[in-house]
Parts: sequence; structure tokens; C-alpha cells
Amino acid sequence: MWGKGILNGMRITMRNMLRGPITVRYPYERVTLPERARWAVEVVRDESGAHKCTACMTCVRACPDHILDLQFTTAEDKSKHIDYLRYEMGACMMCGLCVEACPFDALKMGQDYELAKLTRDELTVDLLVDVAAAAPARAKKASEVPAGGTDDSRGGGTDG
Amino acid sequence: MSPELASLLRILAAVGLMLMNGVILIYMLRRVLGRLHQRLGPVHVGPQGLLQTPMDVLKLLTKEDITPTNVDKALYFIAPAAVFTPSLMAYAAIPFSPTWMVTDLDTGLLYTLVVMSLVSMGLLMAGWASANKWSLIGGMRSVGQHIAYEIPLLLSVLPVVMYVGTLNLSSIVEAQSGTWLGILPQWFITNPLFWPAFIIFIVSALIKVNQTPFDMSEAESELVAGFATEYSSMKFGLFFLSEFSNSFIVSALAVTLFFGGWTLPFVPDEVLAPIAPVVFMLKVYVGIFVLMWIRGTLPRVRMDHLMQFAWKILIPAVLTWILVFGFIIKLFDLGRPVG
Amino acid sequence: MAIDKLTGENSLAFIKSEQLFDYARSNSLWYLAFGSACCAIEGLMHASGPRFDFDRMGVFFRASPRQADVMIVAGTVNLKLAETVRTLYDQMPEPKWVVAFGACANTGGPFREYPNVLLGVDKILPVDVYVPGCPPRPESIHFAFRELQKKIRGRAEERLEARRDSR
Amino acid sequence: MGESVNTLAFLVMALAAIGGAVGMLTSRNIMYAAFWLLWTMLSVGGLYLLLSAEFLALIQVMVYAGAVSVLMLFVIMLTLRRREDAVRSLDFSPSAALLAAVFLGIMYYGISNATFPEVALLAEAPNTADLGVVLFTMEGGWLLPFEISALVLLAAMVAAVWWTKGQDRR
Repeated sequence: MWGKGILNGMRITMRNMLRGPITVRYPYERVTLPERARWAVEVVRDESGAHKCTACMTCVRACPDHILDLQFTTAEDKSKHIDYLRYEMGACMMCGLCVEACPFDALKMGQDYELAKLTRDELTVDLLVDVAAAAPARAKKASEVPAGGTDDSRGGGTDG
Repeated sequence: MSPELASLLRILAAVGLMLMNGVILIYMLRRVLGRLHQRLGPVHVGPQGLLQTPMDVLKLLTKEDITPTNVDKALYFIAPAAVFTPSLMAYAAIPFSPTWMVTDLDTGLLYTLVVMSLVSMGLLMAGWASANKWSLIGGMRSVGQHIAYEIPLLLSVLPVVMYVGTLNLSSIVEAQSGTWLGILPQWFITNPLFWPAFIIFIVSALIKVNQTPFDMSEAESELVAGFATEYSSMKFGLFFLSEFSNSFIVSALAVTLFFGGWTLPFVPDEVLAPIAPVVFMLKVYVGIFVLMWIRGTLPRVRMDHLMQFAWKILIPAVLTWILVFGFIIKLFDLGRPVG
Repeated sequence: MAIDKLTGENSLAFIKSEQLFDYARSNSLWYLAFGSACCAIEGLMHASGPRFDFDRMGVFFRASPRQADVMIVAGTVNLKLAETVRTLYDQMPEPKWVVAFGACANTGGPFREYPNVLLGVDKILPVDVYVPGCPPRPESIHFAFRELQKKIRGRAEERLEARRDSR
Repeated sequence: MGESVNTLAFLVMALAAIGGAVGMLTSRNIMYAAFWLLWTMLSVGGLYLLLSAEFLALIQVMVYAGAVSVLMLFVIMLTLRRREDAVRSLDFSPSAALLAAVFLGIMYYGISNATFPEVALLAEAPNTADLGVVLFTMEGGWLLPFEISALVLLAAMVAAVWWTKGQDRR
């Protein structure tokens, strides 16, 4: 009978009310994200702030949305110089394929979800920027194989 | 004080009460619905979110007031007032205490119900004037359900009138003072004879409140916002205010008719007299809480089921009950006419 | 005029009352959910659900654009749909804001290489806050609304600053 | 003071009733006409209230303003095919004018020949209980007609409910 059903429904809502809210008061308390939660792509850096990117272009090819843009110049001595690794955060669907594809573990998925931006320009982030200050250090090791810039190109990234 | 000034002040007090009620009830609704959903409701603006509704009102007041191109201008402007005025008028006969009422109408019960029935005309006006199919359907639905449930609502209070022999609301309250056998308060709700009438009254009174399960006229999943679709800023605020004021009136009527109004059992009159309005308001707010509880629980009824329920079940049921009730109180001589 | 000094655009009374109104506006942002794809279900409905509870900060959902302050475009917008989105925006009363929610609304997202997809709603609407994510977390939209509130309240500060500069 | 307030209220109500009637007749929009009719009925209810006939006033508002107007509005809305159909231009019909003239003449004759009793307002307004007493207990009273009409209405209602039940399709 639906008279009984109504009473049962009322009982359930009252039970919920007495059970108290389950709300997370977001700015004041936060949910602990699962370990493998994926948000914007970030560059892995060690303590000195150095990254491991070799400009191998694997991530760029792996990205299904074509949002990664890596531009590098090869110097005369065959050394690669990353001009920029541009990342369009606004179009990223955070699938993590670039991270899986990277053979040097230079990328990771960030856990920062406070990504809201006020202008469209901020949605495009340069993950790696080659700066002029890094040039002398690179020049010293010019003969070496360009494997994982240990300290040669300091990433002055403006990542979010 | 001249009687004209006194009545003017009373009207102003009713307006103030209505506005305050609107502000408090919106806050209360959001908190109660929040808790029923295991949420918090507004908490961040002001202490415990108390400033939330004043902020909403302020925002609505400073919002742009749009008049869409194709609307019927005159009716579009009159409609919010036509909805607001009857729900304000309905405060006139409610007895808050033996002395606190706008006017002691001899036909108070009938007056309140009749005035409440005019609200739906304003809604139809708004629906027609908006030049929007959703508004029109919302207005038609609103009038349809109000008309259908008007009859069981009016008939369901008849047992009380037959028992007490008056339409005066404060006399009805006075008839409920005292106790049964010194244990139960002598409210009509403690008398099993009134339970069928009470159930029918609550079901039909829920229509007046215009909220789920009977919010057919502004069903958001079907009709955008029903009759209020084209209304912005404070015009929409007036619809909102009238709706919340209606829920206050309905609850006040239920308290007056079945829950003893401002009376309390076991409390001597000298103690009760100064706190009577507070007692009444507390009872009314408990009633409003139950309305909100129902709102937070039940899903929307389908329109044709709603109408069939009124015409085919509720009206025959209430007519039968009046007949049975009349026989009972005549045979056992139970009536207690006052005055 | 003397009265202009007291109540004009540049007067303290005007700026202070405008500050109060901006505070009120920032605290009662009723949104028109324009959900056209998965973001609306996964991010937006979740954000107003019990766990994250949009109503805490006075944000709730109105179905009619006439009563909304913020338009949240959540989901892919086709070129055919763009007209409707623009109409809905035009139907909202001033002052109004737009939040682009999710990758599709920001830039076209995963579908941006298809010819029928609008490359971000900012092509047709003045977007105030962009929320990246596919879909964003409920907290992301809460954060976006806090940013929006800051932006709304900031207008009064700007006015005060301009007044100070003009002195 | 009280007398002048009463006069003022009477004037307002009477003008509103007449104005509403004139508005109803002259407005070319049928929706407006319906709402003007509602307005007139409300004003007449107010006039009853001024005459201390509370019960009559409320019944007037309930039946005419609450139910009859709604019925009219429903019929109007269900029969209009477009919104534009609500507005009609004035079409003059001689037969209607003749009918109106005859009606006006009869009314004028009736009113000018009628003798109105010279009664002042009652000092104490009769309340609803008095109405009930008159209805049920007066000599040669109104009980029988009242009960018969109630029974007829009840029978009609029962018939309507029974009719709408329809065939049991299960």
C-alpha cells in the first residue's frame, strides 16, 4: 500500500536527518584523494629542480588530444635544446597516456585540482622553458650524449 | 489611539510578519532540506549562514528587471501583486493569541480559505501574461489543482465546524482548551473522531503550499520554472514570498483547527496569556517543519493522478465522512457548541 | 553639482553601497546549469549533492535563465547548439557571469578536431572562470566559484582605487 | 470619522465595481474582459462586506471570483487557438444593441418604480450563527428547500463521480 510507503519514506528521511551531514566543508577541510588520482600533467623534478625530459617526443605522439607541443632545436654538436614543452590544460582530458608513454618518467599526473583560471591564456602552460642561463652549463657537456638533462637546462616552467 | 490608526498599524504588522516569515522560512527550508539530504545547507554567509537570505533578497532587489518582448504588459505587471495580496490578506483572521490578531472575523475560517483560493488566479494571470508555453501550462495546472482540492479542503474542516458550531477561529481555539480525563490535551487531534478529517485536510492543504509532492505548477524537470519562468528579480521574489507565506498560513490553520492554537494543557491561563503568541508560533513552525519534511521525502505526483485522486477519491471520502460524523455526533450528542 | 559629489558614480556613498551589493551578489550566485554532456552529471550534480553541497555558499540551481546569475556551461557545445547557449545567456538579467566547466567548454576538449564542435564557449560568451578537467572534481567548481566571488568583490576595490587615484 | 471612512470605502468599492463592468464591456481582449469580470465580482464582495454581510461576501468571492471566473478563463484558454485570437475588433450588431436597449429600458422602469424600504444598517451585525438559526429553525422555515437543494447537488456530484469512474479496464 502506498500509505505505508509514504510513512516508510518519511522514516528514512528522518533517519538521514538524525544521522547528520556527511558534507566536506571544502575550503576548510579536504577529501584525501586516492593515490592515483590524476589531474593536470606536471614535470617530475628532483631536489635541485632539474627535469628528466630528453625531448624524445613520445608523449607528444601519445597524446590523443594533441595538446602537448614540444619544440626543440638541435645544436651543432647534436645536443637537443628544449625551447618549450607547451601543455594546453584547458583541453586535457587527464587520461595519463603521456605519463605512461614517457620512457624516462619525466612526466607525472598532478594531484592539484584547484585549476580554475580567470583568463584563457592561463589555460596554456609552458611546462618546460629553456632559459638562456642554462646555456653555459650545457656548453660544457656538449660532447656528452644528450640523455636526461641533469642540470643542463634548468626548467623555469610556469606550470600551474 | 483612533481605531483607524490601530487597524493601519495592525496591517503594517501583518506585512512585517509576512516579510520576516519569508526570510526566515527560506533559510529554514534550506537548512532543513539540507539536513534531510545529509547536507549542511547555507553556513558560510554570516554566523551559521543566517545572512544568506538577506543577501539573496538584496541581490534580487539589485538585479535587472527584464520585461520580455511578447508579454502582455499589463497582466505581466499585475500578476505578482495579484499573487502577493491574497496571501497577505490571509493573515488577517489568524489568532496568534486571545488578543493578538489583525481582526476577529466571525467567519475567519471561511475567510482564510476563500482568500487563499484567490492565489491561483494570480498564478494563472502570470502564466498567461508571460507568453511562454511553459508558463501557461504551469498556470493552468496550478488553477486546476487548486480548484480540485479546494472542495475537499473546505469540506474537511466541516467536522470541526459541526462540532464547535462556529466559523470563528479564536472560538475554535477556545473550544480546545482543557484536557481529556486530565491526561491528554483536549485538542481535536487527540480525538480519533477528527483523524480522517485531519488526514484529508493535510493532503488538500499541501496543494496550497505548492511544493512537492504537489508542485505541478512549477515542476522544474518538466516546465522550466512553471508560471514564474519569465519573471526575474523582485517580481520573482514576490512569487517566492507568497509561496512561503502560504505554507505559514496552511500550518497556522492546521494548528488552529486541530492542534489547539495557542492553548497549552496544564498551564494556567495567567501564565499562558503573555506567552500565547510564542506558543502559537512554535506550533506553527513545527507544522512547517513537517511540511518541509514531506517536501524532502516524496517525489512529484503525476498530474492526471493528482486530479483523479481529488475528484474520485478525496471528495467522495470527505462527503461520506461528513455524513458519518454528523450521525455520530447527533446520536451520541457529542457536539460542544460554543457561545 | 554638489549632489553629484555625494551620490555620483565617484562618491563614497555610491562605492560603499555598490560594495555591499557586490557582497550580496557574490554570496547568492544562483546558477543556470547548461549541462550538455558528461561534465554536468559527474561534476556539477555531484557538486550540489550531499558530499560537497553547493548550497553551503548560497549557490543553488534555477531552471529558468531569468532567475539565474551564473551560467555554468558544462559539456560540449556544437555549432548548432551555440545559438541556443547564446540565447540563454542573453535571457539572463544583468549582472551575470559565465563559468566554462570542463575541457569541452574551455577549448573544445577531446572533440576539438571535429568540424561541428565549438572551440570553447568563450568564442560566443564572455567567460569569467575556466575550470579545466575532464570532468573536473566537485571541489574544482567550488574553487572556481570562490575565484568568481573574489572577482565580484574585487570590483569595489578597483572603484575605491580609481577614486583614490583621481584625487 | 467612522462614517466618513465607510462612505469613502463605499465610494471606492462602488466605483471599482462600475469601472470593472465598464472595462469588461469595452476591452477588446477577451482575457482582459475575464479579469475585469473577476475584479467586478471582488468589488461586489467588498460591498457586501461593507453591509456587514460577511458570509454573503465570502460566498460571493468563493463562488463567483474563485470558481466562475476560473471556469470562464479555462474555457477561453481552451478555445483560443492562438494568443492573437484573444483580441477582437469591435463588431457592431444591431440586434444586440436592440436587446441591450430593451434591457436598459426594463431596468430603468423597474428601478424608478420600485420603493426602497427605509432601513438603517443594523447596530449589531448578524453573524453566521444567526444565519444558521434563521435557516434551520424559523417558523415555516427554509430547512426543506435547503435540504432539497443540497440533496440534488449531492446526487449530481455522486453521479459525476460514478460516471467518471468509467469502465473497469482490468
